[in-house]
Amino acid sequence: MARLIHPDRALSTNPLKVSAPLGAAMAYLGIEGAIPLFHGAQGCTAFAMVHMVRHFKEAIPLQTTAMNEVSAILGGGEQIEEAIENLRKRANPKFIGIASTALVETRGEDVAGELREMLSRRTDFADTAVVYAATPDFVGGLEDGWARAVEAIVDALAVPCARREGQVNLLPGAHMTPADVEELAGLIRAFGLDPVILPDLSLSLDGHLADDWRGHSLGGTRLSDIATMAGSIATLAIGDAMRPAAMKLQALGVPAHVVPSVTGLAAVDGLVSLLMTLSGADVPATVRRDRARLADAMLDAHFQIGGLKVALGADPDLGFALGSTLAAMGAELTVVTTTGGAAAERIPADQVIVGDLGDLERAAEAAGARLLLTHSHGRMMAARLHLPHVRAGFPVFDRLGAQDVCRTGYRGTRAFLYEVANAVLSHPHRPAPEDFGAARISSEFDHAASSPSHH
Amino acid sequence: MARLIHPDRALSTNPLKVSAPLGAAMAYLGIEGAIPLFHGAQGCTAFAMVHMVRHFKEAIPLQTTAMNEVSAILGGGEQIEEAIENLRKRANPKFIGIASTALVETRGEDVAGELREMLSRRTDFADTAVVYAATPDFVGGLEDGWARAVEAIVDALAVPCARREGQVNLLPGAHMTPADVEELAGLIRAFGLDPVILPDLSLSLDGHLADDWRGHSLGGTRLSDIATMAGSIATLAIGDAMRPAAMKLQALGVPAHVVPSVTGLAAVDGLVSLLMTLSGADVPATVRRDRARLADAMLDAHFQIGGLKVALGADPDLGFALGSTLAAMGAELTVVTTTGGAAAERIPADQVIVGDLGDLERAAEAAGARLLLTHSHGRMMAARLHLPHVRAGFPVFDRLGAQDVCRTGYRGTRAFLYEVANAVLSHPHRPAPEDFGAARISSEFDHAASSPSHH
Amino acid sequence: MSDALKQKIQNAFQEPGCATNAAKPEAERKKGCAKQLTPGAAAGGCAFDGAMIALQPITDVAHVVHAPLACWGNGWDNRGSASSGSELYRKGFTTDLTELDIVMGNGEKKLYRAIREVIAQEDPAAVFVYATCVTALIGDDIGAVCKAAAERFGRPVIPVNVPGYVGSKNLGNKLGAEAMLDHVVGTMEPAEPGLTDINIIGDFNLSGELWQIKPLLDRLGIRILGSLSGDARYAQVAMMHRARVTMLVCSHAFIAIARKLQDRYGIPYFEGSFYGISDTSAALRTMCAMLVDRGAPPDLLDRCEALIADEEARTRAALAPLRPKVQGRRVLLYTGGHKTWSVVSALQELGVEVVGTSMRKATDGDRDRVVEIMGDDTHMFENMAPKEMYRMLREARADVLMSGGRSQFVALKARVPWIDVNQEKHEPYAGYAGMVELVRAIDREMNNPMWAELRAPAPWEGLAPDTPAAPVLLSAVPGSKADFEDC
Amino acid sequence: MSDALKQKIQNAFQEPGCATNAAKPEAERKKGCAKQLTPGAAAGGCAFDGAMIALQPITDVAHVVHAPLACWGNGWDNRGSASSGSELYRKGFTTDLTELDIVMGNGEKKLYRAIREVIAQEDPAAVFVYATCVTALIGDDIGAVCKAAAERFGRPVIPVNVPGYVGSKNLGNKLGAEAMLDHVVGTMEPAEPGLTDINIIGDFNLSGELWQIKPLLDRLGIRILGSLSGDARYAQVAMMHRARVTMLVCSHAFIAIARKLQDRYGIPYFEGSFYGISDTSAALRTMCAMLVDRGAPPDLLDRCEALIADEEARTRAALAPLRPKVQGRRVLLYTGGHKTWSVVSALQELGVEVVGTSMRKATDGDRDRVVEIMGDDTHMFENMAPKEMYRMLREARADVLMSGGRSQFVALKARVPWIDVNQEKHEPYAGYAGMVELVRAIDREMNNPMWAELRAPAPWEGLAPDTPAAPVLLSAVPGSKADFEDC
Repeated sequence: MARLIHPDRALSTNPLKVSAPLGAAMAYLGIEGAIPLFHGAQGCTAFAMVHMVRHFKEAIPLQTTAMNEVSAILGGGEQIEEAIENLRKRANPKFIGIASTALVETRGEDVAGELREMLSRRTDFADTAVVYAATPDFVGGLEDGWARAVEAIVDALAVPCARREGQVNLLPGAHMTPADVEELAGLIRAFGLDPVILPDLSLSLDGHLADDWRGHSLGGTRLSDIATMAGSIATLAIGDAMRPAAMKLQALGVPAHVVPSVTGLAAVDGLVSLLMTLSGADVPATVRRDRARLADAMLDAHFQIGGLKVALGADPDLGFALGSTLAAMGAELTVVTTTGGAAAERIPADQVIVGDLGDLERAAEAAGARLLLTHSHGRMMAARLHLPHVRAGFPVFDRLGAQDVCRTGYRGTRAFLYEVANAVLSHPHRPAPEDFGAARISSEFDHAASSPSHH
Repeated sequence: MARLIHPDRALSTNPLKVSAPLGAAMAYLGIEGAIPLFHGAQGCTAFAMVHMVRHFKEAIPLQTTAMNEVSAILGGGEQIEEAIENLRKRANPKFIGIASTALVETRGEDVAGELREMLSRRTDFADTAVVYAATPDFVGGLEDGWARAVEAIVDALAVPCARREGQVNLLPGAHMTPADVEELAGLIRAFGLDPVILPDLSLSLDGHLADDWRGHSLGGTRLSDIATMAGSIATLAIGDAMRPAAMKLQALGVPAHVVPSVTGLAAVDGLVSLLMTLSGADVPATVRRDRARLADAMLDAHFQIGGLKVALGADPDLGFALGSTLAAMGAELTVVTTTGGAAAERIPADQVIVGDLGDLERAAEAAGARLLLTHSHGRMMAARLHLPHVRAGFPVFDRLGAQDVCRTGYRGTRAFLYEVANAVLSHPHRPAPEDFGAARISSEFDHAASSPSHH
Repeated sequence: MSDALKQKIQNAFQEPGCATNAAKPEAERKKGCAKQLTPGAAAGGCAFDGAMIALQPITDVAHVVHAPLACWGNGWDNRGSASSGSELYRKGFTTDLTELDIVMGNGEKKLYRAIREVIAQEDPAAVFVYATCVTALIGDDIGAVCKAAAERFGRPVIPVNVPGYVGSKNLGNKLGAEAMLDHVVGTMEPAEPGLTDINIIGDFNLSGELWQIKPLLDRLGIRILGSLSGDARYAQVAMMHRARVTMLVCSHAFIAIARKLQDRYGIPYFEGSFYGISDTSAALRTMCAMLVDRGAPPDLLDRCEALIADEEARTRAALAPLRPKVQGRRVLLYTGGHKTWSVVSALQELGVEVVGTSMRKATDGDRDRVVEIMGDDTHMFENMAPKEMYRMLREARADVLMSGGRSQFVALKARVPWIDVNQEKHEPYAGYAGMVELVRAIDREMNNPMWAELRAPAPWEGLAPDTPAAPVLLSAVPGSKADFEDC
Repeated sequence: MSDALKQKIQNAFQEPGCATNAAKPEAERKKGCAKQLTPGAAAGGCAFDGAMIALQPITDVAHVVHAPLACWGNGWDNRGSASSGSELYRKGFTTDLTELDIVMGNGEKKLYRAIREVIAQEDPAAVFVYATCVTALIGDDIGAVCKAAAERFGRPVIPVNVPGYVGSKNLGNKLGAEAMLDHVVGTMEPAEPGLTDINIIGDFNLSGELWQIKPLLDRLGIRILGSLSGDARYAQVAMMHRARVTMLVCSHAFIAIARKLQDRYGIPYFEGSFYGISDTSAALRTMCAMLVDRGAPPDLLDRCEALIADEEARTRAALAPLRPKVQGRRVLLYTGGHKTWSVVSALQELGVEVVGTSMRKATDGDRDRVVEIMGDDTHMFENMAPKEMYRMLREARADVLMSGGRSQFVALKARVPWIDVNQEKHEPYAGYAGMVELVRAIDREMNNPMWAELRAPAPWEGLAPDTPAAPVLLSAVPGSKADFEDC
């Protein structure tokens, strides 16, 4: 178990953390026909939206209650009502997910209470599901906001339901890309099980060209499917952050399985064992083949990854998934996470700093790191330390296809190992005499360049 | 149609071409229980084997008739017989594929005739299929050798067969990776068709950890399936080099469809149309989704690829597949291929040099290329010209997972566009005043670094 | 909100130099120019964002955001202002206030410590401290903290009080600039002030656009002494009061600072643009004329004319082969006020047809200029909702959209080329050289064969219906309450 | 085959200095030491490959392969010999003979043109021309072409006649070295020949291994004057005749050139190794002693001993913490003759157990050394077929395989760690510093947690059977006719 280090400093240099409301908005975007709504000043929304646009390369229908100097002081209940009204008019969403911001939470408004009152009054809003999650910016980060949103959805929309054989709930963590979700769903289906995925970014933010313009999410979990989740035979929650949501479903009678990671041979083996148990089905040949391929990739990649000093900066669940995979290949980790908690402590390193990229830069330099694994904001640090930089997490704004990177399951793990090994190989070290303290060869022996005597 | 340029020079600098016998060996390795056998001096085999080992990161069971100074002069018929005998003893292969080399072909031996005579005499060899392809090193390259091997297999092993509804022959070109083959097979199966794939590297050289050691290929096309190919409803040959093999199957009654490329939106659309016709089936939702994702990826990636000057060095079919895809995104190509022919002429560029990496380096520098697309041997050129280098073709020895790179179908095309765009993004240009001819700002304005007065 | 801040905002709204405001009747003028935002239909940044846009380009300053994580954790490292010197401005500094900090009332103490730490760690020319919603709400007195820290640490520490809820990005631009006037301008003196020293305000040097202009100034012997622009050093802000003329590149937001430089230090200013050949030439002419008026050698005018003749000829020669590739193409322009007429005029020089231009944030003066250039106002519109714009583009009523990043996907998803003319763009389009780059970009984008491929039907679709593009009066497109601003 | 080439090959086989040959009875000796290859059961490179291994490390030479594409198209850019100067040797030059060239008999003409072109294009110190199977078969007289070209272009052009079918890589090593003796050695003179100048032959400077040794020589004032090793310049080959002592690093292949340097120029030679602490020290001692014998100042001996004491102490200190991590582990060693005892002794210094070592290509002398080091010959074996080796490793009868690249996958596929001790390796293991690197590599490889994970059963498999590793007498393992050589 890693020791968590909280640096004693007032200044945060180069934030690693992304705000909780953004995480909530991202989760909401995995619901069909959704518009996430920030309860706060419009700037919060603008920054979060630009952030997500740069990452997903998609229009993001994030909206704001646009608190102003008056509502900042007097409270913003009316702003929410007006916002819902306007959103319904403009885009006819099936779902509006509200995330609060620091501004609102600092005032300590009872937003949830006001919202309940308003919704019971505004029966004309009935065909739009409205959900509220308290996600002050000053508590937790991306994974926390995402988890709070999923919990809010379960609270509001999961209702008691008759058992549905073969149906399982899949609660992907914030650290999973649309491609990760798709890969995992495919694995579950390969065992004859039918996953209800909450939220499902693989249907909304996978990057596809639709045939029309809509002011809400382009796909995602159907509300009608959420209503059946209490009938599932099990819940698979991916990542420690998703434990509370899984426990809420357990309270509705669905056994919870929290899978800390689905990256790395041992982790995926664990998941496959679970799926074997849940389904009673035989393991498909393609899954067996994928495992044999991963095993072979491990053999190939361990020459680069074994002993590799990796500087890892990530939210806890992502840090655990990727860090444990690399450590199992013999890598040595220097770790910074954004928040503490069980996943952070489980990362295989002596210590884990709860901090920012400034902390990671200092620690990486001290440890002699040879590879950087963090989101795109690490690029300046990578340049300063001359490190190959594998981008993981949110945001990835300086590369394309972040939504399509899969590091999950046997296949995703294989791709991840190749990716890391290739990043190492792309920074080859050409040895020179100086590296060994050897004097240069006398220039006496050099061929004196000349134009050849004949042509 | 591109004009083919044959540089007037005697010296080849930094070969781009890989020898034809190696291509044949690689094709043979896509047959189940196979050992490829070079008829030549042992060095030919050693070089080819090391080449393939470095690319596939696998043991390669390539063998040699080990011609010596005597057989080089007197002929090597006995060497073949002895080699087959030894291989059968040691590894019990189901299939031995012989490829001749320059040494044998320079002498002009009638190897095929001698082999027929020997096999009819050695009835004890009957349970090993033996196939012979003439692949002198001095004619053609990798794609040619591969094609000759497939033709030889069809000649020897495809026999008249009753019609098998829903079965199609897939003849992948040498330019397709195991992952490419798997992707394409999946696409064909999605239409309810059943492909017989010849050869099938996705079962042998996909990089998997087997449970035993074998002295022959670890999987591949089954000989019993080859025997049914004449019963298929169609042959899909991928790449112009595979046309002769497809025509041989057409002579057995199977309509031939030569698909010049399966990379790029238009090319895959063409293939999908063909599969719709052949199957009469509806297009699966996953295929539609994959197309919508590719379309979106094109939108994202065209900012990097539009107007991008690409230096492309590849065998003709590979050059056409990748070159036409990038040109359709607005890239400008500087092209060197290894041999001429229809595919080379079809590459969308004013001219195509039939040459080597030395030619490509000169042309790329003259054209101001901003990206290099060629196999690993281009790395030195990329370093000299400071170009990002996307590795494609054979060999790729300085990266892992070459067998797992898929650039085929809607999904593979999307991955390829991301790959190229990300290679561009990984070499960002930071603007400086000098770029515009501007004088530097006077240092008078600079903050004089100092230790702060108080800490 | 502190009274001081209220007063500051009120003042910002009452800018006499602001053409928009000046054009309003007296009663309206008092309300200021802040639009009331619509919940659920708002877009764009807040005042804090605006202040950062204005000030972050000052490169050797540590910009410290006193706020919980979100303000800067989600916002840093997202713009392309280029530096030829320090990279300090690209680092993200924040006090990252936690719940505990807020509950315990530790805000001011933490800020003071953070200032000490950033000075020790980075040795900046100065520290700028930005207060945002939460720190304003809890009443942190950043002015006092900055003052104490500056005294204690012997380094300029400048408070920038811009809680997001007070208003828009535009207001933030103003408040940021005001902070410079209040605390920085006039605090340092140049070694040798010259008669051809200028200030440049409001050019963010995106992808090096200022460096496309600088060689022209270099050749005329004009020095950028003072700067509230990209690639500025702190000292250049501090020395603005010694320049002879101020050029204001993006008029609306920064007009107050230009006017105050005039009022306080007698430095005349003009508004100009470096987009397009004629605007670039006009800006150079005006600049030289004003410098000569203020005592620069009169031969500057001749040298300026010679330069312009030379550059225009070279540029037109470079454009000639490109012109056929873009001529007659139909552009929909969706950008901010000032930029509008500048870009319209530049495009018309090329034979590109402007089928529509937004007049958001445009003054009546801007509007008149556009009418003058385009002949009438039938192609002018206010805001356009993304849905409408998508429909218009999907129906092929324009060949290309030129806009800021926010409407990028409206064009792309409609399978229509898009040119970035705003701050996220990766290519510099300023001055004569930039004009050639812009046309190359338009050519490359519009003539990319990809568009035809993308518009072709999928194999399982029928042929695309041949929809002829119906003409449309854009001025008749209903304006949306939503503000899809870009600048 | 030309008579000259036949004679050359015959001579190469009759190397009196060759320990293997010397140990044979008279009758066998005449047959030479070339193994007859078995069709279908052969492995390893040809004579051309061997010559390239020997000569390509000479960095400022253009190595031109006169052949159809395969020989060099499949072979260039595949070894890790490092250069501190020219990169010319890494470029692949070939005449790429086509069918037409062969049919028309254009070989010699094309070669001549290619030599002209490569001199014009690259300005090399010299051109080496390699003839291979096809060009030998069609009877191209490369000797004559090289002679004509050298005269015409005023540049050394050296023929290396090594058709692949004449024999093994080992023979090619010899033929390549012979070509140097015949055409290069003695053609240039050093400016200031010194009493501590040496030749180094046969160290390919893989990943910089020679540079791990060079600082030791630098400190002793010993200069590498002549070199047939990695990072050699052409001039260093040409000046070999002026060195005082020759060190031969990889004995078998190059013994002839060392002996001939002795015969012709009176330069004594010794065989030594830089693998392991004691061998490194022994090599330095021998080198210094021989230099002093030939007139170097006698204090060299004392300085050498001081250096050795210093380095050994430092190295043992560096190894101490690593030792517990590798001690007691069981290594299967599968490498070439000379290297065997050198590596065995190095490993035993570390407390690593050598459970088996191949004696391929080993002389009786090598064999005796191994018996001496290991106590008996029960752990010695000849060749081992991959299948057998796989079984042995899969049954966990060794903890790690150390070998060349060819058996890499035998170990990996058996889920057993593998250490590269041959020419494709990416880390330098020479000298004292290299010994520490090697142990680090062994530790990193053997103690990687991956192996346990890989050996664990898949979820759908039962638990892995607990197979206790049965002891096995490796000398009883049947030898295979196949030659799985690595060096």
